[in-house]
Formats: sequence, C-alpha cells, structure tokens
Amino acid sequence: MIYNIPYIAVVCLILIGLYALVFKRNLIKMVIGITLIESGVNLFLITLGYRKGSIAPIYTSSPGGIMALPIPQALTLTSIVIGVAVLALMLSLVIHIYRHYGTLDVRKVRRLKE
Amino acid sequence: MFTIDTGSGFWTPIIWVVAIVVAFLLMYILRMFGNKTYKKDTEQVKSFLSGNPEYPKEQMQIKASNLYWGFTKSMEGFYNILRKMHTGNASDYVLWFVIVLAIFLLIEVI
Amino acid sequence: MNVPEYTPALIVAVPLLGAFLTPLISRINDKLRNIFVILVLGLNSLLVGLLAFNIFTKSTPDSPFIYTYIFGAKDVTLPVVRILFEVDAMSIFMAIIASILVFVAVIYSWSFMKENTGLDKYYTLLLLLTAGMLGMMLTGDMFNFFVFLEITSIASCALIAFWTNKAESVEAAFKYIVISAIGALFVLFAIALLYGQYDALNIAVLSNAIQYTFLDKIALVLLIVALAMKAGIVPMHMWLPDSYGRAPSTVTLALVGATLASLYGVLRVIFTLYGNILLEPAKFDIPVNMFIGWLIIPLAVISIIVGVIMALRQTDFKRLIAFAAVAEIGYMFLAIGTGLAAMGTAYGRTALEGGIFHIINDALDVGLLFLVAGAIYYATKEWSLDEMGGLARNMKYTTIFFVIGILAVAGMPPFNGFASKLLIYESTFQLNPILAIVAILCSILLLAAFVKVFHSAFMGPKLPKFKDVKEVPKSMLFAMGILVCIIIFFGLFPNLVLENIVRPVADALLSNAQYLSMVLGGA
Amino acid sequence: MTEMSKIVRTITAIAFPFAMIYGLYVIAHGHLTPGGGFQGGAVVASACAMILVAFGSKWTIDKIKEKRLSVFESVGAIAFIGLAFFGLIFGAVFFNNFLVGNDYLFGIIPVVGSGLADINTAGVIPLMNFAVGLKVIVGLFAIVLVMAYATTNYKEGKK
Repeated sequence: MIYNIPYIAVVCLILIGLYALVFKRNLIKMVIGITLIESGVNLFLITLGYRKGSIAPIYTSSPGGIMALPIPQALTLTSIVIGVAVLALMLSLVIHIYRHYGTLDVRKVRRLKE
Repeated sequence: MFTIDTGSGFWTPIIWVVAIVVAFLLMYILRMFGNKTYKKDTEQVKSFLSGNPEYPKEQMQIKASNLYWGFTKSMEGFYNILRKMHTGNASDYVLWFVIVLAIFLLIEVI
Repeated sequence: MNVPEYTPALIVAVPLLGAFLTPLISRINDKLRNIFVILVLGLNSLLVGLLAFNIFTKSTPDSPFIYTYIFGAKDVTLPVVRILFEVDAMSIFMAIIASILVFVAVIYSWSFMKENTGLDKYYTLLLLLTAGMLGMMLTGDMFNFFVFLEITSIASCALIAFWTNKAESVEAAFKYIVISAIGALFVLFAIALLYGQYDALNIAVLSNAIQYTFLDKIALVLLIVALAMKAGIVPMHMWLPDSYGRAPSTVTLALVGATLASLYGVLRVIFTLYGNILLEPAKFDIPVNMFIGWLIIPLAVISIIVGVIMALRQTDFKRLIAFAAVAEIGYMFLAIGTGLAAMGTAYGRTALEGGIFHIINDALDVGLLFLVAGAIYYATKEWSLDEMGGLARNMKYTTIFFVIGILAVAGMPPFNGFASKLLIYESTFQLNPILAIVAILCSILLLAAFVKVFHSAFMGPKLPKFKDVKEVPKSMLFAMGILVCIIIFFGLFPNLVLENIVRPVADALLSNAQYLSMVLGGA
Repeated sequence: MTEMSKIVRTITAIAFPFAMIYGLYVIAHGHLTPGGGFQGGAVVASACAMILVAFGSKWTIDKIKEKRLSVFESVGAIAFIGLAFFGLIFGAVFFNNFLVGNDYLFGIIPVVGSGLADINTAGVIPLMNFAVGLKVIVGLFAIVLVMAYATTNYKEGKK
C-alpha cells in the first residue's frame, strides 16, 4: 500500500491542476494549474522508475546493489526542460495580456468569441 | 490516369473540363448576340430606381453581416446554442476537453 | 535511385541548424537572411522529395517500405533503447505536405512581413516549427513524439503572438498555449502509462507488445482525445478560430501543417501503435475497431456541422476560413472513423484512402484561402468583411486564386477537393446513408459561406476608400501560384495521385505486421 | 524594478560568485555526476536573475544588452547541432560519439566497473553539455531580462 501513495499523489495533482484551470479566474492561477499537472505527470514518470530499495543510478563509486531505472529520470528531465520553456512563454504572454487588457480575469480576456 | 474508381462509381475530371469549356464558348457566342445599341457613359448606364435618387456606392454594397440574414434568423435557436458554447473563455476550452475525455473514458472502459 | 541513409536525420537537422544560423546571418543583411531561409527550406523540401520518391518506388502493396535510421550508433543492435526514426509512406506523405506549406509560407513572407521588426526571430521560429513538425512525422519513438509536439506548440504559440502590439493576437496565443500544454501533458501521461507496462518507448516495440489491458484503454483514450483536441475537433475546436484568425497569414499556413501533424499522431496511434488490436478485431470477443470508429464518427459529424454553420455567420475573413478548416478536419475524421468502423471491407479502405487524399487537398485549399486573406489584409489593412467591397477590380489575380480556392475547398468538380470528398461520400454512404447526406449538405453550405465572402469582398461597386489599392507584390502572387498549380494538377489527374501516393500510404497504414517485421526483424 | 536595499546588494555580490562556480561545476561534471548542461545552466541563470532582482532591471539592462545575449544563444545551439553534424561527417552516423577512442580530447575509455571518475572521458557528451549550458544560461537570463524590461516599460507608459 505504501508504494501506491505516489500514484495517488499523481492523480491528486492532476485533478487539482484541472480544477485550477477550470474554476480559477486569475490567469496566473491557470498557469499554476498547468504547472501542477506537469508536476503530477513528472512524478508519475519518476515513480515508474523506482524499484524497492534501489539507489540512485550513478555508476562511479557506487556502493553496489540495485539501481533505479535511469530512463524515466532522463525523460522527466526532458519534460522539466520543456516545462520551463512553456512556463516562460505563458508568463510573458500573461504580462502582455495585462498590458493590453489591464486585467488578469479570464472572463474579461475574451475579445475573441463566437 | 484521369479516372478514379471509387468501388461504386467513377469520376473523370476531363468530362467536366470539356463541359466548362463548352459553357464558356456558349457564353461567348451569346455575348456576341448582345445589344448593339448599348453605349457607355450615357443615360442608359444609370440604374433605374423608380425615380428615387441613387445612393452613394458605399451604401449600395450589401454588407457581409446582412447577406444570409434570412438563414441565420430562421436558425436562431441553433445559433443561440452555438453562441453560448463559444464563450471565448480559456477555462471553458479546458472544460470541454475534460468533458470529452470523461465521456470517452466512461464509454471505453465499460 | 538511392538516397543516403542519413536523409531522415538531415530532414530534421537542416531546419534546426538553419534556425540557429538565422539570427547570426540576420546581423549581416536582411535580404541575405531571407534568401538563406528560402534556400534552407528549399533544400529541405528537396530532401523530403527525394526520400518520398525512394519510399514510394520501393513500396509494393504487399510489403510497404520502411526506412529506419538509428541515431548515434554505427551498428544497429538493440533498437529498443535507441532513439530512432521510422519513416514509412504515411510519415513521408505528411512531411511532403508540411514542407510544401512552409516553403510557400516563407516565399510569401518576403513581402508580407517586410514592414515588421524582429524578423530574425520570426524566421528562427518558423524554422523551429518546421523542424518540430517534421520530427513529429518522422520519429519512431513515443517520447520523441512528445518532445517534437511541444517544440511545435511552443514555436507556433510564439509565432501567433508575433504581432504583440495587438491584444487579440496575444489572447489567441495564450489560449493556444494553454490548450497545447494540456494536450501535450496528457499525451505524456499516456506515454508514461504505456512505458510503465511494457518498458519501451519505441512505437514498433510497443505495438508488438500491446495487450489491450485496462491501462491501455485509458492510454488510447487519452492519446486520441488529446491529439484530436490539437487537431481541432468540435467541441474542442475553439482555440482554432482564435489562433488561426489572429496570427499572420504565413503563420496560419504553418499552423495548418502543425494541426495536420497532430492528425497524423491520431492516425499513427490508431493504426500503428494499437494496430495489433484495432486492425485484427477477430482476436477479441467484442469488435474493438467498431467501438473506436463509432466513437470518432459522431465527433466528426458534429465538427462538420458546427464548423460550417459557424462559418456562415462570421464576418471576419480569417475566422470564417478557420471554421471552414474545422469542417474540413471533420471530413478527415469522418473518413478515419468510417475506415475504422468498416475495417476489412472494400469501402472501409476507400474511406481511408479518401481521408488520406483529403488531408493533402485540405492543406492546399485552406492554405491558399489563408494566403488570399493575407493578401487582402496586405492591400487594405482590413480583416472585417463588412468593410470590404469591390476588390476584384483592383486585384485580378488574387480574385482568380480565391475563386479556385473556394471551389476546391467546397468540393466543386473538377478541382481536387471533389475527388477526395467523392471517395468519402461514397464510402460513408455504404456505412450509413445519413452520414453521407450530412457530409454533402454541409459541403454545399460551405460553398454558400464562401460565396458570401466572394460577394462582399470582391464583388460590388468600387469603394472610394479602396481607390488606391494595388495588386499584391509578385512574391506573394508567386507563392499563391505554387499552391494553385498543385491544386489544378491534383484536380485534373486525381487518379495519378491516388495510385502513386495515396494507395501506398493506405497500404503502409493498414499493414501493421509488415511495419513490425521491417523495424524489429530487419534491424 | 528598482534596486533593493544595500544589505541585499552586498549579500548578492558575495553570493553570486559561489552560485556561478557551483553552476559551472555542475555543467563541467555533467557526464560524471547528476546534472549537466541544463541543470548547471539553470543554477547560473538563477544567479544572474538574483543580480537582476537585487540591483534592479534598469542597472542590469544598461550593463547587458539582450541582443548580445541572443548571439551567444545561437552560438550554443549551433555548437550542439554542429557536434551532431560532425558525428555524421567523422562517424557516418548522426549524433555519433566520434571523439571516443582517441587519446586527446575527452577520448579515454574508462575501465568497466565502479571506480573514481575520470573527467577526460565520454567523447562529445561534455562538449554538448557545454553548448547546452551556454544556451541555457543565456536563454533563461534573456527571458528574465525581457520580462523585467516589459514590466518596467509598462509602468513608465502608465505614468
């Protein structure tokens, strides 16, 4: 059971992120929601690579024993890098939106509709 | 090379090209029979509006929003639903995604 | 004729290298930079063309040819853990579309974007977008697919917001990035679900191992819904008119390619990743392919109807075309769904061929219309149809191109749109007549929507405020001319295209066992 | 952003070199220990962002031009892609690790088994780490700088 806690956390993070995206009105909070979903997915990837009692997969001067899988960690790292780029882009867009609209309320940032 | 066979029918663009060329030829021939008395820059050219004055040209153009007025009016109920759907709110976009995802998951897992 | 084995790698690497060289060259001279970008994309299109020729000539109906390229290793042992490109007819077919669109876009931008500042960034992002799209289409690794998907969405989002001084552009870009971030994250989640079960990321390895367990079902739904959202299917299409409508026309052209790349993702997931399950339904008690097919068909029909009906009442030129594009994507999904639901029958195959043929036709037609909209904006600085009128008197060539474009997109014979739509109509009629009737009716309504554009923008008296409007510069006319030539060629010789390009692509999609044996056994 | 108090500025000036060295260490040892181009680059970039916060955006923008940063960014990216192309030229495969096996630059093949790390190994991977590190430092710093610039402009425009 204790090994299932990360998976529960993953589902919780994704649901909280979706909640923030759907129900929060502030654009910054929506960005935070996306980041939460991303953390959930990253946590999921990392958890997949863990084996019971394993050590970090560093080959040099390792004490021996089984190692965690390195591939999910590499994938997570790539995903984090992409996440940083997306986050930076979103925040700069939010800055621009605030400049043009003077508000961060998502219900008011909708000149494009129908 | 030209004909595609759809399994239950076929389609040859060449027939249509020939038809279009013939139509254009007919059009040209009909144009040759046109009225010889037509003269440019005379009273003839002016549009006849039962004696009413002719409006400036910008007002004569039917605007795009008015063009299918009848159609949009008769479909108003449907358009109202669509208008409510297209809120332009980014949260709603995500909500639609979640709804479709939920429906698909429910159907698929069952 | 053989091409060097590293051509697939070059197809992605050349735009990437060009993208990073562009800011440096831009410091020397602006014109030099434009020529450089055109040369890079020309070289890229040439490489794509050579590879396509190679693949299409080597493919036979029984054994489609697949090109495998493994990065970083001389000996090709252990393809399971390598990053590799798997290029089959489907991939290269989509790559042809993407490279044509971007090449045309970059020629068009010579004059269209001339007055903007920051063009070095514009060209860098455009090349990055190209690299991302082509990478999505050529890769054989699910995680790489995700990475390229994100590259594509980041680059296209930055391009949508290129006119940052316009509020609507920024708003559209924000909506687009929210949608693409969510879509890509759910794709990654699905990939992680698959990785956790089968310990592999390679498409062929995964496809070989897949069991259709409970988690596989969830992953399939996540992949299809997320990628369908990025392809812009109703009711997840609302970002599409926003971003298509407010981006510069050249960017919209590239975005059409990015959207179709997501569509390619759907096809790849259904027909290759889950090919063992969905292509051979006899293994299961319930017909899984019917199930997925009938899930997709209602969405496709709604897309067609909503796209067309909304297009009818738009007054913004580019939004109208964008809603038409939603309808066109609906046609493709309708064909895919029909092909899936009627797997194994002759008309199911016809539907799939029609759908694949429609992908390239739609890209060309809708792309041409967006370019015409851009040309009108260039000449009049106006998006709204209410303000236009009588432009045909000033812009002869643009008008002719527009007429060809609307006839092609609405599926009027003898243009290319008709050939593919005919295949879709006839095959869906055999599945369920109502589908075909809806498709034909909506096609007519689509023509009506474009007749409205034609009437209000080009017809009517010459408006005094557009007295000084001139025909657009030659480079823009040339770019539109390229698309028009391809449209007319495809319209006049539909069977040539169908026999030599579309059939091999359908073969490649449908013969999953061949794909697996070529990738896994041959290596 | 205006500059912060003198205490903050002094502490920043002291802490900056340490953060910088640590980041560069993470980049340089990327092929031996956890870390690499991106992680080290992020550390250095956050050090630079600390400078930006402490000394104010105006001071920083006067010192560093965003255009010059973008040149470095291109150089980093070109170095990465260029190394991949060199793999094609010298090793016949794209991204080939063509430096492994020679005796001079990062070419030593380490003994199999766990042991102390040798920095002179791993072929092109450390070089690629340097390229990525350069790109990440400059890229992230440029992003923060542009954001700070945008917010300052907004405030000035409003007044």
